[in-house]
Amino acid sequence: MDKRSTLKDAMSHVRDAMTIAIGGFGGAGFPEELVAELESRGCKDLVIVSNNASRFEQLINSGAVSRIICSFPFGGASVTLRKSIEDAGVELQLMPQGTLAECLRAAGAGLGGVLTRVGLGTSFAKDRQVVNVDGTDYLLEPPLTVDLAFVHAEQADRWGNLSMRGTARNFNLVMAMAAETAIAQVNHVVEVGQIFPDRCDVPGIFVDSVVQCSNVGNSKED
Amino acid sequence: MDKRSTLKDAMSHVRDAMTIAIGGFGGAGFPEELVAELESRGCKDLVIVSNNASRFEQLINSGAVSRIICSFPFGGASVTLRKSIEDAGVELQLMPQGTLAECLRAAGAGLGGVLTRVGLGTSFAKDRQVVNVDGTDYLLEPPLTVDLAFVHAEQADRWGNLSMRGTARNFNLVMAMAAETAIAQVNHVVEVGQIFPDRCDVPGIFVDSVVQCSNVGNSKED
Amino acid sequence: MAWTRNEIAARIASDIPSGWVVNIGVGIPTLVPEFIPDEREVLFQSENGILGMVALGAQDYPDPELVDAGKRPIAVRPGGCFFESSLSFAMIRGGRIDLGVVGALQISRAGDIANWSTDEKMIGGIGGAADVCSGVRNLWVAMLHTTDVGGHKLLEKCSYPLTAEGVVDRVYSDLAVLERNRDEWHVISCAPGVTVAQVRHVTGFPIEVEGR
Amino acid sequence: MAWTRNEIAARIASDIPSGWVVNIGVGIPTLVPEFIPDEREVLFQSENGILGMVALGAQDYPDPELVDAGKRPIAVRPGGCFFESSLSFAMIRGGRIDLGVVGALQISRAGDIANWSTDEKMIGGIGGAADVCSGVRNLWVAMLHTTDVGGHKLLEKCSYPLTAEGVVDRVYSDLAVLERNRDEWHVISCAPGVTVAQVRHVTGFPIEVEGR
Repeated sequence: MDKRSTLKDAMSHVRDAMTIAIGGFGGAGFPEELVAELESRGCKDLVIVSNNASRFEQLINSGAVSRIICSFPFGGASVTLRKSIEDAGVELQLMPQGTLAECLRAAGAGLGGVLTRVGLGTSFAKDRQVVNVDGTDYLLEPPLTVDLAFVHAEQADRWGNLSMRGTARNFNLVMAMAAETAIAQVNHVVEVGQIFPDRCDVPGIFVDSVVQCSNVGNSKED
Repeated sequence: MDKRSTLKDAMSHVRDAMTIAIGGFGGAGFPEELVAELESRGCKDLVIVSNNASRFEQLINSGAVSRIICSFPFGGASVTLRKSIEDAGVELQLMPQGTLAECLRAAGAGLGGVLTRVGLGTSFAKDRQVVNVDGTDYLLEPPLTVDLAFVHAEQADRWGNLSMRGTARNFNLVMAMAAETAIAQVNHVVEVGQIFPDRCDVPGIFVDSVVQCSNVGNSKED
Repeated sequence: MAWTRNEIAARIASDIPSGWVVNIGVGIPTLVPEFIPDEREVLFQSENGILGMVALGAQDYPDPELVDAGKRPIAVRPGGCFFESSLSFAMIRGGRIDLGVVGALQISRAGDIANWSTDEKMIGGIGGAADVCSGVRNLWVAMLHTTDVGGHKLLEKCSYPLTAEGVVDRVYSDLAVLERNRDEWHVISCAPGVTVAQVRHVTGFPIEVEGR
Repeated sequence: MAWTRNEIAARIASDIPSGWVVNIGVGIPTLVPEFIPDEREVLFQSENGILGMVALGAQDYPDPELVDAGKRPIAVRPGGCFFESSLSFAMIRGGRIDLGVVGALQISRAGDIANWSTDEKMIGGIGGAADVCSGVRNLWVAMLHTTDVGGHKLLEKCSYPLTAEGVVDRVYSDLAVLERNRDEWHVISCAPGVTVAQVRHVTGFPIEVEGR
């Protein structure tokens, strides 16, 4: 069982019109080399699922993206990104950040959706089924399954076990869980057994390909 | 913020008729000293939530328990426990193990319940609401909130951060999450900062009292 | 004389009890932590996956893998911990966060908050705001009392898209600290030289007479 | 001549491809791991929170914090990992486990399985059986073909409480290996000296004629 892969081989999973979840929160835990490779592939009609959208400006400008599902596409100052999204006719689908995380988890956990009070009485409740449980109303948010997940980790072994540092975990676990195929960009590939069994943030069962970063140590500023 | 407590003080939270979730899977991660103290308190009408029931025979025989919510009360050979449960008129409520875990998590995560296909078409679907999501039926299992959780950890600090070993994590996280008040029995209390921030299995935010074990190193056989 | 942004933050900080876990939003709320005295144990949670966040020290090297919800480099204090997004929002939605301090565009009499978009097309970013505003045990809003042109932000009903319904407990503005009990609001204190009458004048819903 | 329990386990082991993740239940399934050749990388998951479970070595000291779903002491192989219950069942329910090998009391023509209780009062323990049987990608049942007194266990309909509906892919009995495709079953192989006719005789639903 050896999930190590070249960048090109791993990215051969990508097809037009796929839904791709991309981990990271700002630069922390963001798989930038996978995204750079995606940019070079000339795809069409991609649906991007990510917490933010600011790192996908080039992808959007190239016409590769038809929809973005995210919680915080850009801050108020991001005039060019907003214009890019409008010019490219990209559909922007906002979800509260916790609902986004939980819907990805639900997809990965084989659950039928998420019952949450977040968004009740707001525009986020539009088109949502309301389920009453013991007298309390909840929005039913459907599970969010994705074709591919691009995630990032500090360490991986060839079985796909991943270990992260700091706030880099963020969406990477739930996205790997929700994905048909998960590709991990990692800073270091270690021997099987070197990731301590109590310290594995994403069990290899959720990971399909491990790609060693070429740029370990480069700064990743937002 | 100092959550360290004596056994007696921590257990002063216990009242008759409370619902108490007790972590552990067999002996792994089982808070045996908290349970021993519970046995000595002469409670009535307790509802016990735990994966197994075999460690509660004394509590059942003393008449303290009115209901047990669990997945696997006893193996086929546990004739005396079965008799104890029947003699004491204890109501046995079985849940599939994964549903039990997820309903506890849902309670802790502020969700309205769990939509699962596990149990569909079986006796576990009895009295359950069925919710259809995009053409597929799911059972709606309500969240399982508990008054108290008794959990076990290898290490804790005075803020209640917990760290476990091996398969001792099991239900301890979701039970602490689901509880109004969570009491942790721990082998070792360490200084704040000694639990590595990447290696904290239960963030202290879910834990109210930390009780140092008196019997560290004793064998715990099932 | 109206309170400055720093004075608003300091006032909020002085009201946070020891032992509370606090999630802070962007704007004035980001100033709050620096006014917490060192001896008071207040833990800051950031929804991207950290409990025990502290400001980066002058000598600290910024770690690209260690940021707050505003993507600014931070550090973790001893006793802090990291976690993934679904557990982070389980804490928030599950009512484990004692306090959220957020900014706002509009607040309604019923405690509704609009703090992420001015526009029904929902352009802008909601981020974790809906989860935080809905989930925390206490929600305090730090804001200027009126718009740049003097319009009301405390209103009978919000006109902007809501972040959450009926959740605001207190407003800390440049003019006053107000507290809500169902549909009734009263003034806890006014900025120096500001009268309750002046606060009423710039508030779009009634403020109860003190002592009632 | 019927297969022994060990022979059933060995046959199952020989059918598990390298790279699969397998959850094994109590009874005959517990014998399967010892028949996996060392060079084949098969990972065993146990629902109490371990991936990469291996038998305790003769020199290993049993760790009370390290047990399998049957509460027996075990060890973890290099590359294994531990996790809490909700993530464990997320793996199972989410279809990440390639194979479940379980025992059974009854199997129906439609692939229903009853393997935890003989009694509508639901006395007994379901444990993780419902989750495993519903969630795994492939469900193989290891069982004796008939009851102690020769009664059918492979039936048109189960009479015992179901564990899960329509999930069984294969049955490995002491007499034969059977595979299900919707409501149709066929024999993959018979134990030495056992004929398909003999298997039909002790099976409560039709078995397809080979080659159809």
